[in-house]
Amino acid sequence: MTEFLFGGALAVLLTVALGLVRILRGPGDADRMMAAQLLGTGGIAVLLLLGAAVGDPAVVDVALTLALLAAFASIAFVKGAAK
Amino acid sequence: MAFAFDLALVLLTVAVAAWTIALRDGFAAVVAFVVYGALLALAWVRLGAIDVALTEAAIGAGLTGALLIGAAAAVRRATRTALPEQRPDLGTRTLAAVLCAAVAGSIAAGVLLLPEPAPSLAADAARHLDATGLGNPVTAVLIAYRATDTLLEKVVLVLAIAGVWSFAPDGVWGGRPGPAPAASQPGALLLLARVLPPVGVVVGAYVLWAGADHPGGAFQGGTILAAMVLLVVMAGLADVPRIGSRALRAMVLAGPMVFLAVGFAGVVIADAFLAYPVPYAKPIILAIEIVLTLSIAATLALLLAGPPERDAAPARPGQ
Amino acid sequence: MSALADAFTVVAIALGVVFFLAGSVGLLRFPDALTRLHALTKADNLGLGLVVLGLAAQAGSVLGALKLLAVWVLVLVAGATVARLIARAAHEPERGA
Amino acid sequence: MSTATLFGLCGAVLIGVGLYGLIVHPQPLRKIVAFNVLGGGVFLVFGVIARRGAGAGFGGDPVPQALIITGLVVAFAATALAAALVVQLARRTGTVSIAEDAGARESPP
Repeated sequence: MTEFLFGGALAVLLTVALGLVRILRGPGDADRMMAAQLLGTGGIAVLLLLGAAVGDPAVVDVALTLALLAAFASIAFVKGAAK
Repeated sequence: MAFAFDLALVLLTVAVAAWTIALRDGFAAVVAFVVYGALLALAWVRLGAIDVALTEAAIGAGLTGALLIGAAAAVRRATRTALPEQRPDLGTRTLAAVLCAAVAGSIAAGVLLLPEPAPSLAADAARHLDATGLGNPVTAVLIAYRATDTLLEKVVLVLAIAGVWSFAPDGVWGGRPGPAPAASQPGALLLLARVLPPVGVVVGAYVLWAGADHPGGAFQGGTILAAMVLLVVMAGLADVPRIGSRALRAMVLAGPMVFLAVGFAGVVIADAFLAYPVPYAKPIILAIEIVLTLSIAATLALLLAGPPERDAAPARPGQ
Repeated sequence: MSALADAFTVVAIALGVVFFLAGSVGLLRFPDALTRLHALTKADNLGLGLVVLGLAAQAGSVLGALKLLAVWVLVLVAGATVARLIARAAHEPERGA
Repeated sequence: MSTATLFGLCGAVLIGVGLYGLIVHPQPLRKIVAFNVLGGGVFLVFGVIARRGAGAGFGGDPVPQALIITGLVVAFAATALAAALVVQLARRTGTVSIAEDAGARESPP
């Protein structure tokens, strides 16, 4: 099961990396924010999978923190881009 | 499979780092930097440093990202002329690349040649853990063994605040940071600013409390609280307090002051500066941490808010 | 019991990965900002949801499983709001940047 | 190659990339970003040293880990101060380059 969880984490990381090409291409600020949003959600999924793989429940707290702060950073982006 | 994951993570991190440098658009570079911070948080989990992963997720990705995007937006508004592309010529860039490759190469060599067995203070940290009453060795290092570092770090934060405030024009000294909140905000933002902070305050308090025995602590909890306060401010539900406010300044100073008070009390009650009497070590540490969390939250939020720009308090006679 | 839970986990996480892949491909291939946003929000909310469900079956305690679900709910609430704000930003004309 | 060594090499490369950006970018805001990229690399190398010092039942040496946490907070404080300076520079000169005399020509009276 540990191997499968690492494999799942790797698969999510690679798909998210694919989406990150939007940061390079843009064209608008909104597109770049979407890529960051995708990485936020993907990063949380990878964290949860890693936490289960290594058997450390504290990793869930990291995911919780990332969820809160990613939302905060996204809103700062929207406010910054809109001004 | 674990190694394949690590390799992919390392390659992706390096690629995103290169983007933050290579991208022409400054806004895109900042977005890439937030992604970089989130990837580093994953790397910290892989290195078994969950405490650091928490801090990186909160400060490295979230708060620094919001800070830089705010600065980029302010610069964009203030800049009258379009930025000319004025990178150094090819010769200079090649020279810089060679220099940086040499630096990276020597550090890589240093990593490969690290001594075996690795020196470690883990055994010492474990031996004295019981005396602190804590279960998390990282918190023990931060608040007990190396408490002077943490005290000085709080002083650095206060100095940074003083530095940022000193950029205020004379006319608005003591006023409120940032532009006045807009009258109407999008409904979705208002909703989130009402729903998220209660959850965030609970998570922040939980992270602080968990920090005694599990990964977590004052910095991570304080950062989460700061982000929630700023969210409320961004949605226009509350205004930033005047920086002239005594309550606000007391809150910023509370962290280092409590630390100093405990430190000097240690000289009298225990036997050294910042020494805790062993039977009361845990309650003292928890008390310091709670004050630190609130103080860090206020300081980080004010650092993000920037220098005062408006709304100075009217001068009162006799002052 | 354990084999059944394991099978559920494998299926749910594999499906979750498929949704993440769909979201990424949509983000890359769809023609404009709003359709890309549509692909992103549908896919990553479901992707994370399936991963969370799969992992919840492995969690040792009910509390652990509830915490995982809490992360998902948090992402759903924040994600929906941010998506709406991004959509507004995408609609406004480009400023002289 | 062990996990720790792999991330150590990653840290070394990140330091090189960040340093390059710090040198070649004329815009101060980009320099701040590059500085933070460099800092991430330094912390990562430090984290590898922590990881190698695992023992006594801990996943890593707690002393370097605590120093990294302190370092992250101090780096944020420095970044906030630097960003406030850049914003002031842009507001007072109307430009954000530190190239020679870039702002002097058009600075307001």
